[in-house]
Amino acid sequence: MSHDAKHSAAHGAAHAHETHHPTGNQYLKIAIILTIITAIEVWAYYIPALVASPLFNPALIIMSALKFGIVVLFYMHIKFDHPLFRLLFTASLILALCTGTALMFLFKVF
Amino acid sequence: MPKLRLREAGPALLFMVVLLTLTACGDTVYPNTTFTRFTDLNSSILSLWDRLLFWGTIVFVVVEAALIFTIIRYRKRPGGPEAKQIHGNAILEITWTAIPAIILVLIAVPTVKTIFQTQAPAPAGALKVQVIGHQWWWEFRYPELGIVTANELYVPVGRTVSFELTTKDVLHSFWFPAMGGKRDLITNRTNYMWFTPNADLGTQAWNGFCTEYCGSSHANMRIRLYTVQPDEFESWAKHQASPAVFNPLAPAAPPATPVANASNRRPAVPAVDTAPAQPSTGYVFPIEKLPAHVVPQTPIPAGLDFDDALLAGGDATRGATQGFMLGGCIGCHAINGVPGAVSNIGPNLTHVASRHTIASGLYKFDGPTLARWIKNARHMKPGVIMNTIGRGEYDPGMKMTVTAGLDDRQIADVVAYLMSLK
Amino acid sequence: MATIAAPTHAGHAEASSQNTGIWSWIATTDHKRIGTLYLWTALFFFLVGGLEAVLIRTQLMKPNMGFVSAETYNQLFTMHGTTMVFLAIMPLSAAFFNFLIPLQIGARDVAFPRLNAFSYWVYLLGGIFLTVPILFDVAPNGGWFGYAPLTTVQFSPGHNIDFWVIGLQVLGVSSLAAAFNFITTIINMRAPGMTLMRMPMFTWMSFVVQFLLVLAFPPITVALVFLLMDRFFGTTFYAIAAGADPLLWQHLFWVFGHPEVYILILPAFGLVSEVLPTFSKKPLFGYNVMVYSGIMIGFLGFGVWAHHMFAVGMGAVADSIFSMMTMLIAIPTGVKIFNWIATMWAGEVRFEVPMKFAIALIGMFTIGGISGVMHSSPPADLQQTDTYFIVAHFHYVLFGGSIMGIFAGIYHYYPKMTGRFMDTGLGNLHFWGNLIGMNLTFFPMHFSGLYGMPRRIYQYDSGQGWDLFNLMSTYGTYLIALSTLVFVWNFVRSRTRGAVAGNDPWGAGTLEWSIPSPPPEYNFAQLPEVTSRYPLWDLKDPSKTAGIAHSHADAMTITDAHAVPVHEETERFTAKELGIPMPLPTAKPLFTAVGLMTMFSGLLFLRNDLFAVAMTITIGGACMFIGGLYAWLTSPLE
Amino acid sequence: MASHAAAAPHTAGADAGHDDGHEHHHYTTTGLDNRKIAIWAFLGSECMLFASLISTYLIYKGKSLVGPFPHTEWVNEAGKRFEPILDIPVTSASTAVLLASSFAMVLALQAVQLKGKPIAATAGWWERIQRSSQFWLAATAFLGATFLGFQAYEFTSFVHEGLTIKTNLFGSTFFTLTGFHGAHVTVGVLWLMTLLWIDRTRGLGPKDELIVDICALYWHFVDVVWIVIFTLVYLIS
Ligand code: HEA
Ligand code: HEA
Ligand code: HEC
Ligand code: CUA
Ligand SMILES: [Cu+2]
Repeated sequence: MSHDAKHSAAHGAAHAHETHHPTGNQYLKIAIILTIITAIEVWAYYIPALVASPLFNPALIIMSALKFGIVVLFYMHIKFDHPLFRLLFTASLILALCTGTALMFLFKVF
Repeated sequence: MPKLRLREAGPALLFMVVLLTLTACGDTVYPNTTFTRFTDLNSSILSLWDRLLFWGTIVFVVVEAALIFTIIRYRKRPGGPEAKQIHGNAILEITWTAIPAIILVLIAVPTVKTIFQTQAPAPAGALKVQVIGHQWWWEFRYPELGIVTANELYVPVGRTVSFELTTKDVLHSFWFPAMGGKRDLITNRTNYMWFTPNADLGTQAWNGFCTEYCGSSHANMRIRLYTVQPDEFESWAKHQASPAVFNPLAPAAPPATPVANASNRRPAVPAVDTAPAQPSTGYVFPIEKLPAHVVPQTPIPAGLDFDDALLAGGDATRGATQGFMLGGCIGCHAINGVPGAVSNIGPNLTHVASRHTIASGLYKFDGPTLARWIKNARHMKPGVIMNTIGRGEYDPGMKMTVTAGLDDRQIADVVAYLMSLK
Repeated sequence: MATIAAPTHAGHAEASSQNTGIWSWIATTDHKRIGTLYLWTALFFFLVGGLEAVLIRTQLMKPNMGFVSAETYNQLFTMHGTTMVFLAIMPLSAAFFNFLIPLQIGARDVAFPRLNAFSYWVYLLGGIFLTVPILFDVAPNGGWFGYAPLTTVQFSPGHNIDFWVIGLQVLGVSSLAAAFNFITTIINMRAPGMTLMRMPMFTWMSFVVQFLLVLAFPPITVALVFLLMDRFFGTTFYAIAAGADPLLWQHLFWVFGHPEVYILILPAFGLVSEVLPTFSKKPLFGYNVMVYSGIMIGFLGFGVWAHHMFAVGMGAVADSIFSMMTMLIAIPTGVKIFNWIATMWAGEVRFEVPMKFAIALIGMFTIGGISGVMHSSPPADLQQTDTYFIVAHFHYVLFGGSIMGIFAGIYHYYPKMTGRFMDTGLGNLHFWGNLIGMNLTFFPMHFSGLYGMPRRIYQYDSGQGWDLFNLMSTYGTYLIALSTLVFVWNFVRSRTRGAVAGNDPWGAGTLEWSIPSPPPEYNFAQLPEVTSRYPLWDLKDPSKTAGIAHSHADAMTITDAHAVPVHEETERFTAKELGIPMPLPTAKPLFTAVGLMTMFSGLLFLRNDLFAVAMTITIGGACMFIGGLYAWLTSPLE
Repeated sequence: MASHAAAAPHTAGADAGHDDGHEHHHYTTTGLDNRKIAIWAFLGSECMLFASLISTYLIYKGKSLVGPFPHTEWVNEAGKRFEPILDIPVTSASTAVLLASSFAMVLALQAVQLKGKPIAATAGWWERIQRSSQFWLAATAFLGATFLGFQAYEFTSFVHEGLTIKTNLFGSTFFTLTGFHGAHVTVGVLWLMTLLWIDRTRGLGPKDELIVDICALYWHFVDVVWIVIFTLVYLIS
């Protein structure tokens, strides 16, 4: 939380850090990318050879994580916003991921 | 400030008492002590415990001594020195981070070793025992020996017993303090645990407990363990595996309807084995050798009357042919050799008279207690599934008075029958 | 708080109409009043939980005692645990969060004053909902961690568990709402100069606790939702016939349950970290390390939950990992213990009542911590788990830790809250009764446990070697109970009869002591500007804080009194006189809370096949809840 | 800090928070709005909530004693055959709808931020429509409602195919997980409609950026959760 401390000393106008938002067209591009990834996911689901591959699950998870990241970074503008928000969210997210993974190990899901 | 010294010295003194009692470790005063080395399992645990206690005591003494010293030495005194404004000291702080860390390593290493050692698969040749938890009694099966029994467990000394733990209903936990750690019985899962009673342990009786809260009568879900010599075990096992030996004490019981074969599906009538029984009933832990703490002392609740005089006139055969049917016992209790008596809702009664306790160690096995148990089990043990059977008794579970059940004379017959199931 | 204001503050009467009468409490949005409400309510529940403990101990006094029935006993220990954890200690901590955090960081109020009121009302209603059934012998009876499948309808057909699952769910809403509020308050409402590393230790530990709350409550919420759905809508999460795995509940519960125990202890740690420096006339030793160790404890607390499950057969690898993670927590905790001792070292230790409790925490918590480490070794724990040895452990940390710390806080802050001291003689009586009583009660439990006595048993046979220990425990309990009555008397009486206390009765160093006692509704007439960790010491005795960082160039010359921006405020005005906008009083949060509670209680009727009744109540409650929320959000705050 | 002291002199009153759309400029430590900090803390907490729900689903996956099953066929005692129950095409469509709603949401926020800014006379329809906050709020709410429609369809068809919340572990975990998500979407739709209503009555402008932003954060989070659910529940078998 050290940024926060820095900030309290450095802050001035309230919304100084919300400047470089993407524009509408960039949002559109992001939306298209998201749709394409989703399309690839669904397409892969219908190719038995791919589903059988040991890389199928990891690939899907990576694609979904990619989408997750894009939405959080750009749509939720965490990339451009105050670092405090990034900290609050990513710390919780990491803890949630670790807990979930640990639970699944304990129940031998994998 | 002597008051302060006293305050902090109290627990310290008590802690010393721990150490003393631990070394003294008299098992007559503390019959359920965990500080034993009667099995391999508990030897490992106790070695670990000694280490924990050692370091725990050191930490305790250091912290409390430092605390007491500080508050006495630096108490505010008129004309005393002013407080020194110290804000921290990196070296000190690193020291008291590092020392506990080292202590923890000294604890963690043997801990992990012991974990792997005690959770390894049981050695080959172990005696298999299936433990099945029920609200609120224990079912024991020796699959290799064909034995089904309840609440009292026999194991031979010097041989590893390997338990396979499951439960019919909620969670329970299986524990003999003197033998070593407990394991939970978990619904839809199977757990394992094993230990080897020392070969020189001698024929002894032990208490065990259910240690996972399992509802109303969790407190009343006790176990008895008999560690016996191998030959004694052999004899016990052989007899337990045999079907019920019913030897009516009353000489001339009217011959019951002969039962042609066991597959006969008519309303079940117990096969009354009127043929001369085997001379021996097999080994049973001698009742006179039972130490006091193994003998149940639960008082029979007030308001449960039975005319004990009737017991003398109880007719075992009538109990077997009538009472056991009319009372509905057959719906819940299995008796090997009695067709139709196959349910395991209640404990297996094939050799119930070879047990010293009933109701999971809550009461002694004797006529008057059995009679009252049959009359109103729910009054004697809160929440039990076995319904109230005595006619005119109030059933606290159903919240109504029993109108159909057995009268005292019929109960006496059933008691006589059960008493004969050696 | 005008009714209890000390006469010296007569200067400016707090004349506004909101200040007296029952309505002023129902509609309050003032964090200090809400803190006071929390305090009184939680103390009441503490007495209820204590009374349950007294009944438990009476039943266990002798073998086969027959004082209460098995069924009643099971309700008693379930409610004792649940009450103490959720209705006494957590809200007692919340009382301090509310009262102190804004004062310590120099804020006008919390970030969301009405949400704060809502949290309190939800807590009150949930507490009542959970407690009343015991009067009718239908209280929850599944133990405080309610292991499935015992809590499913198949094995607990009555309404008992319904009260538990609904009550805890509702209390969770309260805790979560409060936690978001305090996270925001602490991040965003600090006075100028109050950097994170200057926050008082109580605020710091509370800050950590808010994160624990926010991250630990969701798993239990989920576990409770499953149970609720199982019980009311026939789902199969814990239904054994459907192949459910009972360990699911256990894991979800303890993922919450272990952070929960640090939720219970860290505020107490924070409180004694305020008390010890004050009564040693020294700043806290190793402030930074104290902060980091608190964070570390909170963080590690999420990785150890399965140490409550060593007996379930997780396998050697999982056992080992959780064992080692658990042991690690001893390190940051030990740092705290040693730093506290070092705080007193070379100080001028004054044995005022709060200080006695704080010192007792160090001594007693250590005992509980050591037995905790003994449980953390799985093979050893298999001999300890579910015995009285565990009961001994957690009462040493809970009573010897949380309760001692909270009492230290109560005696310490009573003058700030009410303007009057609590009586020292009675306080000493309470202290010694508590200290001796708790050792007499809980120390013997180590023995009864290791000598084989399982917990949660309503009766035991004689001759098991436990009789003496149980008798001691019971007498100890009576001693605690008596001394607690002394406390109650002292607490109630001192409000009007105690000696009058000024702004800073103990010579403390943090901001809350710079304003009048009790504080005016607006807290600070002037926004303080903070120069160091102990701004008030900067002001009054700069030599004390000369050794710690003062980041402002202008404040480096501490000796120049004019450079010290904290003002000690002595006069009180009304907020209006000062032109300070205050949050308006409103009962909408209460209304909304009633809606929430009603909505949930409607479910009860589902299991009596009163579908229409259930739906009416639930939908009615939901409308009330949504309407209240809407009315609240659309009306102005100030 | 000196600059601060000048900007907000030591007057009172400058630091009480607000949990409504009130227009004071209160002093805050970080210069951020309280509500935005609270929503991010809330979303952090929601991560734990959905992690618990999703883990439970995965833990119970394949443990159902009776069908229907998500990805495999099942024949019950009566000989009735059940197809794998999850309907990927339909769910893919609903996923796309929810993704599109997130896109509409960012444009709604952008429209609110840009309100009142001059727009070039040469701007085409795409530039112009980007300025309509009402359009995008309505679009978001509509797409959200469509998603809920898909979900309602999915749930009813499952019930017709013999899968209810009581049937087996899969039914319980599936309906609870997706139901929880659906409830979140429902709250979001109501929230969006409230914003739309405010926009229509008094108009949302740059000064309201915050209240739209908070709603948007919530909405995107709900979307992000669905991204995970779609992959873990529907696609991975
Ligand atoms: C305030 C609450 C609180 C706190 C702070 C703790 C702190 C700890 N607890 Fe405790 N615990 C409970 C409340 C708490 N516990 C409760 C309520 C239960 C029972 C729940 C139930 O079943 O109903 C429980 C149960 C419990 C168990 C499960 C036992 C079982 O059921 O089988 C375990 C196992 O590992 C455990 C361990 C620990 C440890 C290692 C700590 C550590 O954090 C302690 C660390 C502190 C110290 C160690 C002392 C100070 C340190 C030093 C002076 C440094 C040097 C020390 C060493 C090197 C040892 N606790
Ligand atoms: C948060 C903490 C907390 C606190 C402070 C206490 C305090 C006490 N606890 Fe607590 N206890 C727990 C938390 C706590 N407990 C938990 C979590 C469990 C596990 C539950 C479970 O297994 O599910 C437990 C279980 C537990 C048991 C085990 C029960 C069993 O396993 O069968 C016992 C037994 O002795 C016990 C005793 C006591 C005693 C004697 C006190 C004493 O300190 C109490 C002191 C007494 C008082 C403070 C009351 C004084 C006041 C009056 C008498 C006046 C009343 C008047 C009015 C109401 C007007 N507790
Ligand atoms: C509804 C089922 C049910 C019926 C009917 C029933 N029992 Fe039981 N019985 C049980 C259960 C369950 C127990 C175990 C109770 C316990 O210890 O918690 C038990 C225990 C016993 C015990 C003690 C066994 C032991 O070793 O602890 C005896 C003896 C007994 N029953 C005899 C009878 C007799 C005789 C009858 C008929 C007159 C009868 N029971 C009818 C269910 C039943
Ligand atoms: Cu079985 Cu407790
Ligand atoms: Cu724990």
